[in-house]
Amino acid sequence: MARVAGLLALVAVVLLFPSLAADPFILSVGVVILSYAVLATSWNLVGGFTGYISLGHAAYSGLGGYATALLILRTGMDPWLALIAGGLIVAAIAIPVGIASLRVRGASFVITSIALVLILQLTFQSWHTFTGGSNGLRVPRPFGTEVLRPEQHERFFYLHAVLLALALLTWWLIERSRLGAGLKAIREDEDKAQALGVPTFAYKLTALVISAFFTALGGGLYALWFGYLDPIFQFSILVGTYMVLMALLGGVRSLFGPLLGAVVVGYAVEVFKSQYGDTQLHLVATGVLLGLVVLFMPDGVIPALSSLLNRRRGAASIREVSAEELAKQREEAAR
Amino acid sequence: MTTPAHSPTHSLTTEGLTKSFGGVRAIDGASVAFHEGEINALIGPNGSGKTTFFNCVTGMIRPDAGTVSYQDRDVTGLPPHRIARSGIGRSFQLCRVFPRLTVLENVLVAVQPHGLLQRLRGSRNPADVGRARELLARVGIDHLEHAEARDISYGQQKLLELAGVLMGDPHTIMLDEPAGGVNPALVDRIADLVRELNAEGRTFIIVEHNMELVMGLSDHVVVFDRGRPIAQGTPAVVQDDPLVLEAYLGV
Amino acid sequence: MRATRRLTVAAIAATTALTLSACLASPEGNDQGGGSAGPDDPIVIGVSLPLTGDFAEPGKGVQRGYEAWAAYVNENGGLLGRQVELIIVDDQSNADRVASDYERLINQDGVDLVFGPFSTRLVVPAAQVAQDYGFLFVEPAGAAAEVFEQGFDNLFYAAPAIADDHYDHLADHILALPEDERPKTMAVASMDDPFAQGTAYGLRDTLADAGVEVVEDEVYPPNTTDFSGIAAKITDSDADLLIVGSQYQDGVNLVVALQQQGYQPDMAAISGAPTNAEFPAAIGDKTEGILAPTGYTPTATYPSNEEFVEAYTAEHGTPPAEDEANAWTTGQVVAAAVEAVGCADPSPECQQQLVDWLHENEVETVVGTLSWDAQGRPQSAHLIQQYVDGEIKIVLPEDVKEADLIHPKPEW
Amino acid sequence: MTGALFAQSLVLGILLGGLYALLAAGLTLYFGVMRVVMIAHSAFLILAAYLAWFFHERSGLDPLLSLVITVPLFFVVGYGMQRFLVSRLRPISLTTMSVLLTFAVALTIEGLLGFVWTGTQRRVQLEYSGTSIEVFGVSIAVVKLIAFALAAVSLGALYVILRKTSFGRALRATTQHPEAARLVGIDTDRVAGLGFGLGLATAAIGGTALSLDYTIYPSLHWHWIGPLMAIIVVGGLGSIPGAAIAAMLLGVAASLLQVPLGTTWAQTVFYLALFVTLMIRPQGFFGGRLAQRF
Repeated sequence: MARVAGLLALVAVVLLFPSLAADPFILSVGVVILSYAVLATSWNLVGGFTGYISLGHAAYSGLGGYATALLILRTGMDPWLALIAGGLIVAAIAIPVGIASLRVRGASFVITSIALVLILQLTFQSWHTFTGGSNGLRVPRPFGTEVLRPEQHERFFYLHAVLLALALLTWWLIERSRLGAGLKAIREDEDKAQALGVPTFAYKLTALVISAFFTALGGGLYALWFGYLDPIFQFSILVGTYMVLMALLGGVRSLFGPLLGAVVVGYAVEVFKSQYGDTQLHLVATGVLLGLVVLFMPDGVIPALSSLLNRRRGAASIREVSAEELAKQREEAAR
Repeated sequence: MTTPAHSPTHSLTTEGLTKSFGGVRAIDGASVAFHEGEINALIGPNGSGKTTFFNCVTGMIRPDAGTVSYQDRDVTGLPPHRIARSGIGRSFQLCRVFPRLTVLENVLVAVQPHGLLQRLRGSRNPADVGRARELLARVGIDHLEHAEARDISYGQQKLLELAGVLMGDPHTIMLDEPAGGVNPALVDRIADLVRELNAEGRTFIIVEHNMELVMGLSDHVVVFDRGRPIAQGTPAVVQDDPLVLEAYLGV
Repeated sequence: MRATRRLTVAAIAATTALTLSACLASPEGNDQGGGSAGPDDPIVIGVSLPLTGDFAEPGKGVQRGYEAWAAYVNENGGLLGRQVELIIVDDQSNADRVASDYERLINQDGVDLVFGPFSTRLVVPAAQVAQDYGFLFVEPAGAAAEVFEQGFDNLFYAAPAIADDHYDHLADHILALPEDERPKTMAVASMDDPFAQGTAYGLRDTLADAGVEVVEDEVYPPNTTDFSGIAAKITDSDADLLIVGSQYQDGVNLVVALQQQGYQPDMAAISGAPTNAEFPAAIGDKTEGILAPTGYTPTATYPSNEEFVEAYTAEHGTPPAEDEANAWTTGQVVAAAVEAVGCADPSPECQQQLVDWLHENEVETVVGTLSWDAQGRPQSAHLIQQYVDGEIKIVLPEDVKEADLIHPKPEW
Repeated sequence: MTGALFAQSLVLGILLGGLYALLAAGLTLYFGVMRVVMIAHSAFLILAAYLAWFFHERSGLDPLLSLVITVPLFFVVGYGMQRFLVSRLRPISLTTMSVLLTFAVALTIEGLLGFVWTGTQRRVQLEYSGTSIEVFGVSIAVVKLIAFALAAVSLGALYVILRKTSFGRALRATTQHPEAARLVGIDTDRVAGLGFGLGLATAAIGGTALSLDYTIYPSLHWHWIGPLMAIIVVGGLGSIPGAAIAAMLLGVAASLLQVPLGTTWAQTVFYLALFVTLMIRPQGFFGGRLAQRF
């Protein structure tokens, strides 16, 4: 009951937001935040379930944007069809990337994810004839010129909301499935999961591909709204960092965590900019915030707060796992 | 729960199994045959390569040389989940559970679906949950079903791990120090469980330091020293073997 | 347990979202009272500039230019008798931000006019927003040819020429040289940037059509720091003419790397870096003979330029550079339109009148008389400067030159 | 490609490879002792370069002299970073969480550099910046030679420390088998801290070498971390000789490929090598068993 009420409240806020927004600028910020939420939720499909942290998910959103734009421009495909086809293409690209980076444990995955962004930035920047290179690429608008900009914002706000709902639904379905049980087991203890018969590699790959698909749709939809692609901003390490920060902040193990994180980070970015706009302090703030979350609230702010409120640590005193014990376990397993 | 009767096929056998780390041979050409349908024990002094042997057999690490076969099928170098699916379940030394999953979820992980659609099915379907609860009741921790695994006691975690292994319905169960670090009452309970499960037809391979438990429980004992078996036989035979005494006492 | 936590999260998300929209709705501090401007209210002009990030240096130059212009206008009676007020925000050199900035300036701050940002990469997304809201968009720094091929009809570039035409005077000069003095081969290196490439390739293509052979053609990413490999290839080609399209530091690095490897061209045309005041110090004063195009020189004798140099120097102690001048020019162009049309408000009618006026008229500026074609391309050419006796001097075109062009270039 | 150009590119590749080797050695050292992928390594590299530049600006002395300050400073910072930040992370998720943590450190450093010294590109201007010596028709810039010599000497010193000292033995033992190292009485936490300090000291040296011949700006570290990470994977995570060999090979390859392919595409050789390595030999080409599990 409570769950339904919460969900309804959320839906109501999303539906009402455009009419509550005082001017098109606020509406456009709403679109950006929803886009963040789509990306963070998509990221969480791999990060939250498997615990494999990708710092380079901007690769998939950027590819999604370019795939959509190039399909429209080069083949004259219908924009919405191009969006979906772009998502599928990126999902296909994620397969070899996953094969290369998921066979071994976390370190290679992270390294590959960063490398992927850097290599894509290089190639998309240089490959003028195909991607438009450093000149950027203008994405044709899906709606005609008679649709004015505020109206565009509103339509894209709802489109992003639909995509977000789909991503959340997917997360929810996986969470309840056997696939999800296996993925969560991988996050907790990969060796143990495998010893229990979970085909860990196939599961991780599945999660990555689904995640890449939704991330690409998010990137593609944003590209259709924003109308302009530039390799430097599409394949940006910082965009990937925001996805991680948003998901971690809200809590990677909860359905709405990344959404909450997106709202908080999206808002914080705006405020920070208006307060300290003309310095590099926003980088410092992002860095410090990420560091604090990692050090003190690795499960996310919401889980940390709720466990603080819920006195639940009483039960934990039965057995505190000390760092030495866990380290020892790992060494033993590695032998 | 189906429990195959004693079959004439071989249980787990290794032939010349070898694994080196750096310059050190952790397992040195070990050829061992465990007895089908019995409780086998694998003992040996610290550092004799028992855990490495376990890890090689279950696919956690790849042996440098030699073969592992199970029920006359070559399983050398298969990934761990394939070996698990061929019917070998294992526990870990120092016990490993999924700390932030609930006790029930921990057990449900071991459900082994086949095919994509099966994997996408809800993990909490009544049949699976019913069986998981049955197993939790059997090991005696069903009242903790909703607790997170990290919040229950170490002994309870050991029982939980055993329940998880059983959920995969393995024919052969490998336990790495099941009595390590738990109180005597729990040791007895674990021993009883092992006997019951063995009576249902499951083969056990147990690494254990508690000699009293080993000698009381097992039908067949293999003694490891420096990465290879130096003696095997019934508890009585092994206890009197001079090589074993030498290995343990360093005479 | 689980359900309650979900509820909590959803509730927090919902509340935060509402708070967010409420907070953003009341702009902090700089509420300009929307577009309902009375005759005594200042004319508010919104600008987004890269004050941090990759383009921060030139961005700050443009900022100085805009501010100097606003101060000058206010001291001299304002615009239409009203004071001018600038709202300058930082886009962090980020395209997403620059669009969002103009969105905010137009919708929330209710600015009456907008000025363009810096860098080609930021001009296109910004111009799109301005176009969608019907705003006139005069910009100081989007010179690449591509900017003018996007179908914007509200856009004007406030400088003498688009990038491809910067070297026009030099190309004419080279082609007029006697056969035996004319370079036979050329080596080209350019940053992968629309502006840098535009300038370098404008000259390259003109000369290539006239039969000068391209023996080396290099493109490097914007953040390249190691130029020794490129220098090795250029040195190996031993081309007569060196053409470099650079921003600033990359040009310095390439020249140093070329010096390290002992390459000596007969003529070196380098756009970007050499017009920077720190260039001679950065390459160790081995500047003699280096050619560079410039859209501006403080010594130009256009009427308004003397006022500009005087006003700027009085405030900053140094004469203005090209970025400052382009910003000032932007101000002059918009001001000319505003004074002629007699309106400065965000209504589409007023903005459209401003746009139409600029399409049909010429404007006197600190970089000369400017006029534009239908896509907003200015119709003049850049001056060519050369380091002569350690000073950068105008050598082309002939009618405004301060020194004779040296050819061949002395060794560096 | 003419012979002269080939020789020139080869020499440039070797000079660059030497610097890569030193930096990759540091990066792989952290991984060895702590299983930590230290994303901030190159951010510290740039920080050191900035300190060298600032030192030169202020004192007018040769930037090389700043080593006297930066090397001990970075050693202490590295030790502190391991003991007070990295060791706080849960061992179970150490590798991934340490990536995020060091990533956060990298962002913070980048932001602070931009805040203090703005985004302007900086370059040390020395009297010998443009000079070079000519050997068999190949001109070698003096600054590049100094940077290479610095890298080679440091790498040699690192080798001696690891092979010949008792601390080196303890460090190698900790790398290979922390549990066993603890059993024989090695204080592995302390060793890990010192190892971290040592790794960061290589960044100090590398940064100073870098400042001699490169322009620096706050976000430059992204330009370095990609190739460096590729190098340590190709070389085998945790293997210092592997990292050094891979660095040299890839550095030379990038330099030679630049001739036919151009600057941008030559850069991709690092990432291509990374993907190929992970596809056909995930443990790296020169690595030990450690790499197999990561």
